Amino acid sequence: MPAMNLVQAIQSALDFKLGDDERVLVFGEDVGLEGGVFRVTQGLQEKYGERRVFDTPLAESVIVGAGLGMAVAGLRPVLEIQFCGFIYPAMNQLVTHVSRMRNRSRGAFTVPLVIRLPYGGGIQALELHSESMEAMLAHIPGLKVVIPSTPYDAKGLLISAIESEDPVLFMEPKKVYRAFRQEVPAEAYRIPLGKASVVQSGTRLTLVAYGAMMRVARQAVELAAQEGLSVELIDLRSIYPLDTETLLESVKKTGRLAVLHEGPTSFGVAAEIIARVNEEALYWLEAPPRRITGFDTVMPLPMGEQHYMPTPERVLYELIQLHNQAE
Amino acid sequence: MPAMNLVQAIQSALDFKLGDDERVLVFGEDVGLEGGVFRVTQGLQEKYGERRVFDTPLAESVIVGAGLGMAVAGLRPVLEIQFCGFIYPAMNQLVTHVSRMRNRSRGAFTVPLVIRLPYGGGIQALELHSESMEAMLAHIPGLKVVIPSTPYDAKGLLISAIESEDPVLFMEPKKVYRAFRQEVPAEAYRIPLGKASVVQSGTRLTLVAYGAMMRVARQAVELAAQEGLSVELIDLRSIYPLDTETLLESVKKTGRLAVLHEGPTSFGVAAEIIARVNEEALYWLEAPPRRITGFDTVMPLPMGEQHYMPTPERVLYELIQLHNQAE
Amino acid sequence: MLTSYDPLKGKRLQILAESGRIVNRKHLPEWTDEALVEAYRLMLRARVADEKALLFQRQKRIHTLPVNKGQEAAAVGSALALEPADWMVQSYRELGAVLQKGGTIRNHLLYFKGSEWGSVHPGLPRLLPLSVPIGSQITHAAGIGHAIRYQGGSEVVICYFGDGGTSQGDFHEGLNWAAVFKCPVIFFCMNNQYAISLNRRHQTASATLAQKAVAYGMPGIQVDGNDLLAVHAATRAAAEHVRSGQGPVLIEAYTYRMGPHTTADDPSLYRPKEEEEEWAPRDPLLRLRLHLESRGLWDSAREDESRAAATAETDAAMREVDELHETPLDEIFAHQYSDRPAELRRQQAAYEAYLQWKEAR
Amino acid sequence: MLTSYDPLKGKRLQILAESGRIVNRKHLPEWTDEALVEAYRLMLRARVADEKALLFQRQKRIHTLPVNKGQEAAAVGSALALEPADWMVQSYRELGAVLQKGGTIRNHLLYFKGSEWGSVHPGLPRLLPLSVPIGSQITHAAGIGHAIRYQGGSEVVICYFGDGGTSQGDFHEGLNWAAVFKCPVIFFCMNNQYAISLNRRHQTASATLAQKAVAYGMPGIQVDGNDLLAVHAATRAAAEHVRSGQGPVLIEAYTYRMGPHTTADDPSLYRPKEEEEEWAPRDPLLRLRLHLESRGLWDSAREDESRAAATAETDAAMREVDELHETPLDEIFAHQYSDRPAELRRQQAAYEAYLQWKEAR
Ligand SMILES: Cc1ncc(C[n+]2csc(CCOP(=O)(O)OP(=O)(O)O)c2C)c(N)n1
Ligand SMILES: Cc1ncc(C[n+]2csc(CCOP(=O)(O)OP(=O)(O)O)c2C)c(N)n1
Ligand SMILES: [Mg+2]
Ligand SMILES: [Mg+2]
Repeated sequence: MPAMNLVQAIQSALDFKLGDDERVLVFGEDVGLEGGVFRVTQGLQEKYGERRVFDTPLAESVIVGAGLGMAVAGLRPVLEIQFCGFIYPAMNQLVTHVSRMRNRSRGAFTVPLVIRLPYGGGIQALELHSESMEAMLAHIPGLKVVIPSTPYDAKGLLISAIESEDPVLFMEPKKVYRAFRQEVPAEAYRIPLGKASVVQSGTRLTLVAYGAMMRVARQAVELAAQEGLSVELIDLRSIYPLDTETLLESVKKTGRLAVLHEGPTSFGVAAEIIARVNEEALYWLEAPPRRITGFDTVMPLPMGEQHYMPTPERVLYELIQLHNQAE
Repeated sequence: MPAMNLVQAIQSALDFKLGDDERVLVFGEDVGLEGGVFRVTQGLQEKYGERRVFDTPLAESVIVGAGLGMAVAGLRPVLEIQFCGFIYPAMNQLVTHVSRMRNRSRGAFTVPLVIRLPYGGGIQALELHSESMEAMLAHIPGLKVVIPSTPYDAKGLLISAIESEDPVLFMEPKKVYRAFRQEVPAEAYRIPLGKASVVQSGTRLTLVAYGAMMRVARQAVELAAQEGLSVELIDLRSIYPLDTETLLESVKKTGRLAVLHEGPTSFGVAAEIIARVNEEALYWLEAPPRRITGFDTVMPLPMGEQHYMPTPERVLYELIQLHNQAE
Repeated sequence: MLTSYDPLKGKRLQILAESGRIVNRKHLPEWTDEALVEAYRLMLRARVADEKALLFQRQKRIHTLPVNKGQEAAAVGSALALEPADWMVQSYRELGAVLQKGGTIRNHLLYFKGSEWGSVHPGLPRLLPLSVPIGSQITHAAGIGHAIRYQGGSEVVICYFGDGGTSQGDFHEGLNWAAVFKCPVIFFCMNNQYAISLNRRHQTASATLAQKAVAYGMPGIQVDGNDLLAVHAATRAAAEHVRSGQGPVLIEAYTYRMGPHTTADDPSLYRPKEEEEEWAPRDPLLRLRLHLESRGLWDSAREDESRAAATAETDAAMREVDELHETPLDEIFAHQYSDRPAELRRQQAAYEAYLQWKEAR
Repeated sequence: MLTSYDPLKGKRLQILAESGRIVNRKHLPEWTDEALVEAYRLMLRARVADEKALLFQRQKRIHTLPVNKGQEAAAVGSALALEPADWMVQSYRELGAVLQKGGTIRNHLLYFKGSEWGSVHPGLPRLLPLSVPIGSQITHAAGIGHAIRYQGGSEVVICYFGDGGTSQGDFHEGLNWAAVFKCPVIFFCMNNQYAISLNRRHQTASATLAQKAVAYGMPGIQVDGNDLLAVHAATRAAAEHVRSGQGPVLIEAYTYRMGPHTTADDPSLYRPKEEEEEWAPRDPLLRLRLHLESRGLWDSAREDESRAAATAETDAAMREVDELHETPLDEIFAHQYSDRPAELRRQQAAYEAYLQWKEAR
């Protein structure tokens, strides 16, 4: 099996679907000749031609809106928004059309569209190049929001996303793009959308994370092990639908919950997870769940980023607090 | 004291600030000659002239973006987005500029801007005229989000919002616009932003609501009283900042919490409240908190609206469940 | 023709004058007498349905809805220039075009009673549901046109929007995209002079809306929108241009919203009665009727008969819709996703538990 | 002048040819020799700061940043046409304009090292921070212009954006607003032929960007953007027009991004070397230098001296910025709101507790 980093795994999924299905088009700003600012689409235009893989004018609203048009006309657009911070000009298309067309037309028109969104911090980038606003997007009824944390998951989830009949926001943790390699099958495989994965089982605490924070979480779990704390680590993989069952099972076992994400605390993903756990497993909670997240502030420019992004040490601290809290 | 409905109270606040402060401008689609589709600004153009109160082209992004420009140049724009469902074309301006200019410039440029957003359902309106997406807006760092439920509060909060140095989204429950009258002082007064109000004290359950759902909540609390249930009712009034203290105090007293809102369940306001209560009052919770909210679906067109909008009876049902749940 | 009526030179295409006389034989569309009469009938049918819908709204049988009066020539004339296989991307004020395409008065009424089923037109997979956010549908048309080109099809897309719609960013982005990729789209602007209360001259400082085409390097033409023949001729020329792969076209139909914006609107707040009176004789039906009568193709008897037929059709449609009441709960959850995520199942079950409790009380 | 160079007729204003000769005396701006030399010095200063910043980035003393090379005449020539009281709304590639306005090389470097303080220009309340979301700042310029008009001021606003920026909805909405309300704004498009990798001809199908002004009923003019004199003359004319209350103007400066998009970009992926070579002799500094030399106003000694001064300034600025390290925690919370909501106080306190724990370990 070839070892791939996240960029290669995503590219491999795109390559497979472009080859497999004539209806698949790949487009966005700079994805053609240049292969995207992260080079995720590099070589695809050369291989599939300008009709299948192309650059668009600098205009996110029409990138998404035209994507919707193509989708209702029978194609399967896979489009890239260069950075997640540039999805906002397309917000109207997302909220008022992409997410609604199926319901509006009682299924007569569907929008099998994938929007790739490189997101997240820790790469010392310019303003608006480091945000994590998945909670905002997951709050929009009618969209699915997927965030892989590994090359293996990314390939399987992206193929499923492209084959899904629903619009999927596929958020890619930039920080992971070239961070490590993993064995990834050269051939196609699918990972179902909406299923979390228990990546390490543990007994005393449940830690939930996703995307780039999974690496931080893994390191924190190791540090915690050194302190004698057995942590169960869950990779959400999908923000909506959100795999409540897997979360509940774990919390019912460990009795203690921490949620880790980059985005702002308030109205974030952690809040939703805590609410769900409350609804169905309150009596199992032995201590107040903890949110280990970004602040309710603008993401600082690089010289302040280190305060904002949760680190393995900070997660360890929170896990220790969580553990020490009396029942 | 004159009796005013919500429309009149808001108009009275606008009238006061227009008269009081030359820097205040009121604009938006149809707010001039027509006085707005809800007639909130009726008569203001006649009184203050076209320079102070004016119609804009049909373009929300520039309505907000130009508003920001005016604000940094020393004015205090109070602008109307005709329905909250039409804020999305301006989302980029909101997220990437309005909420960030102060931080970006370390306070050198500020954006004392108010955006009035008629929101919410129950008025049998067209698609996108009935949504409640306040959670999405409250997740944006740098914005304040205020939602009055009564004419009295609306006037005092709107004056505070216009006088605030921060950008404020002032969400107006359309359903309440002409629903009832209340004594409202003719002169100016202020209600501080960020403070919830305990509108009825009770002992057994805490019910948190805001905006149009406050009327539903009040009725439900009465029904509950008939069933012998003493409910403490809190009107949030501000979604961000969110008055955690008042919530905690109540939950510590009653031990049981229900949150009522119109917007979709997942990643909604109720989730945030539950998470905060967990963090600081978990041990006081005697039963799983309940979310009484819209569904994770598109708001149905009028023939389906009755299923979606929480009713006093549905709230009663939830309160009874909450009460009956074993500790 | 598309370039010989340069909007920058103040040119506007007119073929049929208010008097009912043909004033421009050069661009007169080749239409049989029957076809012309059919077009008039369709305009009348749209007019009657629109008038009756207003009444039904007053009777509270349906909710707030937009009013079409005055725009029938623009809607019908343009739609008739297209083929059944072509795509139609609606705004919400082209009832005549929707009927031409095969939509029904029943669906129109059902939609405004508040059912999503009003947007479902069986057998019409190329008629998009109406679009509420102004201007946003323009980008969809660009995308559909893009797909047609990609698939090597010969269909075209017609996309309707208002004068107000031209101010939205999506107008700009959609037209630009279509021009860059030479998508086969006719952008059809219904300039009815108002966006709710805002007069067209405050919407933009450009002398015409057609000249906005210059910004995208595409042809733009302004036509008398109350002149069925001019609208038809221009749309036909545009369709030919577009179908032949030369890229999109912008048409501005200069017309007038003779009624209120919607049934909830009161035009007396913002426009002078004299203006309405000035436009009254330019009524698109009146003009065409004069023309048909002058040629012996129409008379009061036929008018009465057609009106009666349209009235009967609309009444029957309303009665049918009257029978429909609430949207079944399951439908609210059924059409969100291709599957039904656990969240939705849980929420539905919880709500059904409440309904049972309520029932039992 | 604004109307005599009609972009629809393919006209482009040039005054100073590549050879360094004046080819258009009619529109030659009245400038003293000293002022002209000063302008050149400023361009050179911007050039040197830009070149050195690229090096500093390679040395990892600052992060990714945009490269200005080739656009100095457009930036400096336009900025010099304005008054200190006028407003400047930045994009992010007009270093010369920002320096002219009074911004510092230190702030430029500090910003790209990653500090918000880089956007704070003491004593310059009318220089907005740079704007990352393409095109979005155009609406701000419209609003500032609106405020000026409302306040009865005589200031104007200059707003910079790129060729790519013209595709965004905000370009459309901002220009339309400014034209409707006759806001005193000069919309200054830096057409450097590329938006990252996308060539201008794929950005839009219009022959020029200047002609997009037609859509808004405002004058539009295309100038040779590598010609300081042409840029200056056009901006001066535009400022006069705009200041006199006649509404906004669109200027397209036809120039070339001689370097990469940013330090993270590799132009060899998307543009031919020959194209870069073709543009090399059109370098705006080269041309002006030839002109100055031909008039005895400049020589290598002065060039070396000016370069050395700019280098010293940039090095000193970099050293100063090198001393600055992390943003204090408190600042992250301090500038969100005018007050500090309880949420932020709680989050900050919790984080500080962690820092103490870490310290103690
Ligand atoms: C994005 C958006 N903003 C505001 C509205 C509210 N609104 C509905 S119709 C309308 C006026 C539309 O004018 P125009 O485009 O000329 O079309 P017309 O109604 O005249 O057919 C407005 C402002 C909306 N539907 N969408
Ligand atoms: C809304 C938005 N989309 C995408 C980007 C990413 N991006 C940064 S610069 C750039 C190209 C801008 O081109 P142009 O407007 O011509 O300005 P130039 O960089 O050439 O000065 C892009 C696509 C962005 N910053 N903002
Ligand atoms: Mg109109
Ligand atoms: Mg450029």
